[in-house]
Amino acid sequence: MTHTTTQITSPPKPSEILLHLGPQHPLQPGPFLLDLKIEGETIREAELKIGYIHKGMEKVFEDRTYIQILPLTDRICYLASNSNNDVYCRGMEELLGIEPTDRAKYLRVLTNELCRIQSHLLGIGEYTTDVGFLTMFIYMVREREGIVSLLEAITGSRLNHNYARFGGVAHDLPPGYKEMALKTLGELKKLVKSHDEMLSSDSVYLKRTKGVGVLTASQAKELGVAGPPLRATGVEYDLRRVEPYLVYDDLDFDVITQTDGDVFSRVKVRLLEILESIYIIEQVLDQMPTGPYKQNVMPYITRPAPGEVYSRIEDPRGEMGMYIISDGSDKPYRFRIRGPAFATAQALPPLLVGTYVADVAAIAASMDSCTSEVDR
Amino acid sequence: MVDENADNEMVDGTRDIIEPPKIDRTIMVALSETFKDGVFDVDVPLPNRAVARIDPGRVKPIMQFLLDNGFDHLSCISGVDHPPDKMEVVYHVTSYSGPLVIALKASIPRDDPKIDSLCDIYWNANWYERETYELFGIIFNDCPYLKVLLLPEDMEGEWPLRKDYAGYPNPT
Amino acid sequence: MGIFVDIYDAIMNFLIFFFSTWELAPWVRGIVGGAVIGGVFGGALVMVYLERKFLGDIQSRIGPNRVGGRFGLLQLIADAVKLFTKEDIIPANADKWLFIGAPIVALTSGFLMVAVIPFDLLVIKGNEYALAVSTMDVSILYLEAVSALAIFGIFMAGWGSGSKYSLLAGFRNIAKMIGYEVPLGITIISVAVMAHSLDIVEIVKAQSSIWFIIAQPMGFVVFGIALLADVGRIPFDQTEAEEELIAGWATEYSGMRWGLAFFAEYFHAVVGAIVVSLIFLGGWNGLPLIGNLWIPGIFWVIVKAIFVMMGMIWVRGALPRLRIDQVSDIGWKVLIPLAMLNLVWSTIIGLMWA
Amino acid sequence: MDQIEIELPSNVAFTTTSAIHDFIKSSPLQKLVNWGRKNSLWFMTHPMGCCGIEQICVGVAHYDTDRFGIMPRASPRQADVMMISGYVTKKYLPALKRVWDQMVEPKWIMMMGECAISGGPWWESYSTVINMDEIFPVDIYIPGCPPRPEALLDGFIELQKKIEAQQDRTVVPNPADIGV
Repeated sequence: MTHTTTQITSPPKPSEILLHLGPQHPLQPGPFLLDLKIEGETIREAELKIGYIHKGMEKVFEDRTYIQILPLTDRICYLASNSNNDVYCRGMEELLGIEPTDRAKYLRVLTNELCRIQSHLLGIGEYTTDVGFLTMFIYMVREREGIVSLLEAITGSRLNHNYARFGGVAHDLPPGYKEMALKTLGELKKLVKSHDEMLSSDSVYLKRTKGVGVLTASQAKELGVAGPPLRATGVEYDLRRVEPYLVYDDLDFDVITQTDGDVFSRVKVRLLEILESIYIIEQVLDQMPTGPYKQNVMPYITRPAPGEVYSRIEDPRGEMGMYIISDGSDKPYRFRIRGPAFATAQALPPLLVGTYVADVAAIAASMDSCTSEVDR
Repeated sequence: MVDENADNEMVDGTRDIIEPPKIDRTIMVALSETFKDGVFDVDVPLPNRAVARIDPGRVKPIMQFLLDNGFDHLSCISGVDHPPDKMEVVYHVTSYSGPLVIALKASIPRDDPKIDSLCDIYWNANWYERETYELFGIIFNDCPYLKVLLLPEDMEGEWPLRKDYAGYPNPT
Repeated sequence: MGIFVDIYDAIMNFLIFFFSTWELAPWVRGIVGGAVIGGVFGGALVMVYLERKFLGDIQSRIGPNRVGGRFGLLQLIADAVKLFTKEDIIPANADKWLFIGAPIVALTSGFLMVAVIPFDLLVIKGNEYALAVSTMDVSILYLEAVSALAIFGIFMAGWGSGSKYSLLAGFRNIAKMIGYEVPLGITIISVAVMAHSLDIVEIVKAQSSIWFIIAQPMGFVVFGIALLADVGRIPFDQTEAEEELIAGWATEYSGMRWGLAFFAEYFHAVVGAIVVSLIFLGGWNGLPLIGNLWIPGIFWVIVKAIFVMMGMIWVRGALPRLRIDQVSDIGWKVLIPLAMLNLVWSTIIGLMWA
Repeated sequence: MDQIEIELPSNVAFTTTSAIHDFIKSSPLQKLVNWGRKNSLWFMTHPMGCCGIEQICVGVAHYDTDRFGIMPRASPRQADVMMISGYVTKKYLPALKRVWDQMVEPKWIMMMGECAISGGPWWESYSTVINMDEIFPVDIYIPGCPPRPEALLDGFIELQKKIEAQQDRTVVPNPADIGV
């Protein structure tokens, strides 16, 4: 795989057109510019141009105290805000040398998995609307509302939860939460199974998705992708299993893999991961220990000792990492965000070359990249 | 593209019979033994994290060595500015088959920040290098497509993430 | 019910008697034509409305319910008022005349189709009068021919807009329609073979005992799929695939020009639904075995057409969009052989019938 | 949709004929026109950030804006409302202005969320443009980070009230403005 596949190298020939998708385009939530050089309907070269909502987060974070950064980490990727909180708090806990309480660990796993479910639901929804299946999109968002309500009951917010704290979490569970959650999740399980059956049996859908945008395992590794696109190729790489954090090593779950590596498998991985997350949440609700959900003295004004940490967790989209360098003051010296969507976005243009214009929507949406996190 | 990867897969298929390389801390010992004067200050602060400083001139052979030993995933490339005279490029390298993350730091002079590109070794280094270039002004030799990625093109040359950047906070 | 039939018959009797005695039958046709175009326009409105409410039901939404009572009956009027009062823009690098002409051509094709559609057969003093603007003995061929004019409309829009999205949509439309006009035509021929006539009136009359959907179910399926492609609805809406080509050939259209283009599509869909109800579902013949229960035939045509329209909306709610190469694949490799097979079948059955 | 087109002057034809407008003003037609416009607000699908997710949610089953006749349209030519639902960066501003110019009159613009209104958490960043109300003629501000879907619906209803009270003016375009 050469680098010429990531960029448009020459001006279009008379038989070719340069087609610009974006920045305002209904392809994905978030602006980006995808330049395609097409001949007829076939894509000859593709180039992805990003940065349209580059906020300069890394610079802003260097000017904020550690606790001020916490709510801002939500905004890195609004669909995985709990994961982002969590990876930041885990990094800070390493720097500060504290350990979250047992109950807080379980609560974080609970919110992370809920977050994964809602992100996958919206991801699948976006994807189905991109292959023209509007009804399934609406069903997915409808089911997502239930999960958003569950998250809202814990954190008080629909999207940017700001829930984890250094060494704990912000709130305990509301009373009667377990029954409410089990009811909603039970319904969701049935609905997801029926949607899965529908998507696996719809012949037009299968025609659109089977064998499209195929990544092999070696290709995916070479492109540096992680998360569902990698697991769809059959590689069992999940940081929850590879590098167990919080209480994931006490919980029973499978790493979902598929073998084909095409668009269909990526969506299938997400669908099955929703079911697996529901299973995890059921265990978490059963095993939830009593005790404090936060430290007795919350470290609000923090001056960690000079040092550095690279913490990473399994985001809904893959490997989310943060590299924090402390110089002993109350603000980080350097704050680097390694987003999973950045890696998948980079892997997009090589996948598009040789496919049809109509597949662009399907492939791009099946990678489920989050523009906000790509641009940061 | 397709043919090339078909070949890769076949190579992988035959390679599976050979014993897979070990993804653990012993790699650090091997690394410092192989590159005696290229790798120094090796430290393992946490069970799954290893840190080392490397000679910026030998970054390519070191990375090639790591890739051959199973560290097939370049996680991240970050720039760090240390005014007045130093800049650091930090490579986080890990593997798809183990939890160990190796952070390799290369110090380069701030007035002439240049280092070799890794695009030949890790395909996905390209965007990370472009990002580091536009934010810090670190030039990656032989990077095939070194131009701005996130910033508008007229902001090239401002290097906003350097510590002495004047445009922050935004004056408008 | 009887009183309505009486009134209806009386009005029709009067009209035909009055004008035919003056030997000014063209005026009858004019009036009927105006009424029919108005009626099909109304039908298109109904279809858009159904699309929003019935599709909303499929998608567990409510659909419009704020203007015009709790069923949102005036929603389309509000849309039309808004579209009429929008600014009129012709993009700088559009080909002006093609851009302006495209919706007109598309809509004209719809109007021309309406000319030969019979809605009822009136028997007055032993003479049969088809309730149509014009009767001709090759009306089904004429219908097929003028419906293809709309393809030019869409390609004019695609080329004239000066936008790459529109251009791609125009290409896709041509590629699609070359493949789908053929099975459409062959199916129509097989219907004509079975009815021993190319006249729609004769085709409907031939269905008085048994509908052609029962006599040649395969033909119905082929015709239905080809018709969906013809009117450009999901799964064949590649020409305006929202996530790929913004709004396809209509990307650069705004205000009432877009309204016209949009309406032309629905107009075609409604005419298509009526044609299906005429050539496969028995037209004004009512239900098989039961007959038309003394209900005016025009009522049966409309009810059947509405059912066909709801079927189209249902398909839209239930299926994703195909890719353009797959569309061509289906057209050439599946539909045309099936249509041929159906032609053989209908020839055999038709000969036995005769 | 070519990038190079950005430099071209937008040569558009105006249909603002004063006679028509006078007639509309002096008759109940204005009310009818306003009624039509306010009940058929099509917004452009243009999610830009966290608020974009709520924008998606508000258009579908649970909050269904179609009840009010509010629908998403992908093409700016057919949209009436543009929602700026996230941070406007220096890189994005030219494209955003162009999209706004492509929309046809009458059009409205809504600022959704803190980022668009005042800059939100990133107001001092090097990459961003603040004071958007000096660049776009903003009609409605919807505060929140991100605003809940209910707040977004409320914003639409406020916009409907605004449209209801609107009087069309006779606009004679300045030839210098349209590049004639």
